Amino acid sequence: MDKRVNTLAEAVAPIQDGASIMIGGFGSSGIPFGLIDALLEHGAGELTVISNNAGAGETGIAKLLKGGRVAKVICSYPRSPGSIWFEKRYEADEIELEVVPQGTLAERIRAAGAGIGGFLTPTGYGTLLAEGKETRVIDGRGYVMEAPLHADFALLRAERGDPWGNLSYHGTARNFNPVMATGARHSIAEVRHVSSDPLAPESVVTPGIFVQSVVEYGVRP
Amino acid sequence: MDKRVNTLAEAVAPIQDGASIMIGGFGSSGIPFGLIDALLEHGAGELTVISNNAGAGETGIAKLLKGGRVAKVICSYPRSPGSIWFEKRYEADEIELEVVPQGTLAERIRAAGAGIGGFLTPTGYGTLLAEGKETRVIDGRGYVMEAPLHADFALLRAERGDPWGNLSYHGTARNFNPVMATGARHSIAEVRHVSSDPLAPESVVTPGIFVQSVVEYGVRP
Amino acid sequence: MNRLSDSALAARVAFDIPDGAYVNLGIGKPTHVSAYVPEGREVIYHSENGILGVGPTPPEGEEDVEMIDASKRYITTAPGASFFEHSDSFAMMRGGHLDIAVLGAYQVAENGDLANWATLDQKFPPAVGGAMDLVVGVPKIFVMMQHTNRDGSPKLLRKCTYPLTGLGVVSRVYTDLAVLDVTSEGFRLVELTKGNSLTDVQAVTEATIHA
Amino acid sequence: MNRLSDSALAARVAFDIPDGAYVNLGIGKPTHVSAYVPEGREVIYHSENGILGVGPTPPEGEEDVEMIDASKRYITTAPGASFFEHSDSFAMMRGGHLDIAVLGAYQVAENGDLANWATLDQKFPPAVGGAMDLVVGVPKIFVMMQHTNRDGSPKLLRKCTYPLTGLGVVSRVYTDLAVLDVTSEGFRLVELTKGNSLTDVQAVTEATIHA
Repeated sequence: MDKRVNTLAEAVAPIQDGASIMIGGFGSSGIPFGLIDALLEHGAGELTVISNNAGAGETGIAKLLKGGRVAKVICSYPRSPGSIWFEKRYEADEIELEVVPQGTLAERIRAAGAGIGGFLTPTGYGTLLAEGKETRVIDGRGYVMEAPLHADFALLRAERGDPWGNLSYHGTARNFNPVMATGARHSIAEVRHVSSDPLAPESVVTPGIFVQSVVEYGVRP
Repeated sequence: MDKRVNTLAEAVAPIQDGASIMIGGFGSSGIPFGLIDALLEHGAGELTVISNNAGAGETGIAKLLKGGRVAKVICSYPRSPGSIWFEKRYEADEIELEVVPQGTLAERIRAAGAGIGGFLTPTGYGTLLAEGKETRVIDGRGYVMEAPLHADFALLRAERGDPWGNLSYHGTARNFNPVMATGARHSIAEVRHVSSDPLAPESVVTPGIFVQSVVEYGVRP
Repeated sequence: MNRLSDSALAARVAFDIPDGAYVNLGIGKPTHVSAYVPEGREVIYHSENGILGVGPTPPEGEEDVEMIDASKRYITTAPGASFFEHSDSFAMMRGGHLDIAVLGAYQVAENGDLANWATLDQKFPPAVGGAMDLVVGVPKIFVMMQHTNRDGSPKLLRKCTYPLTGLGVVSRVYTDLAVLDVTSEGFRLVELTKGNSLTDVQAVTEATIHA
Repeated sequence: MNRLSDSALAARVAFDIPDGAYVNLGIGKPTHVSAYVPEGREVIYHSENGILGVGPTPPEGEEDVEMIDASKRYITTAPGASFFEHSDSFAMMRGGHLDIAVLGAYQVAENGDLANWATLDQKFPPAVGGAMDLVVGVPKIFVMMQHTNRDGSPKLLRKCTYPLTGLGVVSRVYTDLAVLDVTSEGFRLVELTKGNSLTDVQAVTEATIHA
């Protein structure tokens, strides 16, 4: 089994217009910058981007927003210092925004990956973000019913990978990457070091079954 | 921070009569035999045991059943070759049994640990094990609503541990141990090698926040 | 009638497992399938107790009680293996990530209903294990079993009489007498064990077999 | 009135964090609390982006863009640290495993309602991050803020006017003027910043402060 592909372009080639794409990363950590650049080059548009943030400065998701490739953003925190391209598109009403509490975002993606049809979370109960949602009270505690969040693709960033698609991560760069690998139908990993030998079974964080392709990209930003 | 205790007896001392106890392990792997022996010695009874199996032969959970310490078993697979003590108690109507599909058992424990109030699973829909439970159909697929499963204690078996309570595991001995660590109010880990140095942060499988005490027990059965 | 031996049946199932597949083999007879996968195919075996990449049985004397599969047999790791905990293992199963599961059965109905975890005998306490999770999560459920019970009574039925494991979940049934697909119209014959006639096989099958 | 400086306020909060506590420090002012925890106490800091055991800022030149906290500041690991992914990190938060979270706030109501994620200003797109998860999951929510807005208007209210982050979640409020507990009868005075009178503090507080 060899899930390695040679180029970033080859890795993102299956992504079509209108696709929903999970993109790993939090702050500066664990963002697949190489794959995002390749996606921009590749040209797919009308994308739904699922990520914690909505980009900052002129790199990463901000580049997709600047390039007008994004129709909708699902995230927990679109406003960051320097999230000017998100703000520009949002103010001009050029993109749709769905704000999801961060833990609910992670759990909805996990539910998609785990075959769970919905779950009750106390997060957001009684707030604006629960408006219109099914709620219930159990033992005096309020819960909101949340649905799984699937995607067509996930773009991931990992530290080490092998031909079987197994991945491990560095420091705080795990964040959304492992859970997104499970929630997307086709997960693509940009990996700093790809070995031809398998990773040690105990050290694998994302089992290869969740990863469809692996491409080496040595740059750590 | 030092969660190490010196003896198995000290580790199980907080367990009272009537406690609910998750016990890690699957087949021969990852069973905290030392803690179970200490619990028998300790003397607590009327226990609810939550585990995948209900013991086999004369060791582990079978010992607790033989000793008449168990009021109820919640498990996925009580029948194993040699599960004679479970069968004896069950036939004599001396214990209550709740059978839960294995994945639902793991997920209910995870829900307890993750603050989830309930979840919809396709597992068991339309079967005997869903009788009397809330169900719903979403996009043509049937789901059963399952509740979180909490416990007072968890008895765990790990390979390596440190004073902060961090744990890592060997081979297929993870099984229910990591998830049970999260679902119990007080988790006790029997560990093959306890170091005074911290485990490498990337290698930790169960973060120490889920573990209340760690006791070294070098025997691997 | 001609009956496949257990090993020939395992080989027949193995023949249908493609290169690169992620496969869960149920306890009992299905565990033998891996021995018969044709040369040149790399199949990744999942075991519910937390391993992807189950390798062959270890040499005698090198067994490790903390390296087992769901049947509690000693195993090794195959290249590319990984370990994980139970809630992740069942997320993998329930979430549709595996390709094929091979299971034994007491009964299979023509609508794909499967009964493989409990009989009507109240003497035994119920025990389900991971079967219900597998059947809802894995897209292709292959059943591998004897065509009839020991007393000759049929196991391929219009409707299961034993408690169900899952509803409409079986894709294909491999028996010692024939291979049958479950389709919207019921069982459809894929092939007969060499020398058998459809008439003969139908005679020991309660449900209709469509040619 | 006497007002605590930002550093004195951080030190006051830090004084209440016991040895061995698992603590999440919200972005902004709460991140400074760790610098003031009294000697001899080991506090384990959680950051929502997947680390337990946040250590001090690295020396200049040794920053690693893949070693940051939720405020996106560079960090190191403390002894006993561990890394994990987001769904596990929020399971830890939501599941009640942390002991204390320290958060900033726009408004706190006398029933413990917290508003700290959105104002009524429609100009900005909404952004919630992990605040709603923290407040439902962590047993002790400490709020750390200025007692009033810059224009002198109160932030401790009978009822919040901004969109809520959580209902009845705040345990204690630390301001530059006073420390107040949230009780079933409303705000109860714990202490006044040295030199302040309850009458003066009450005058800039909409909700009643019980002595």
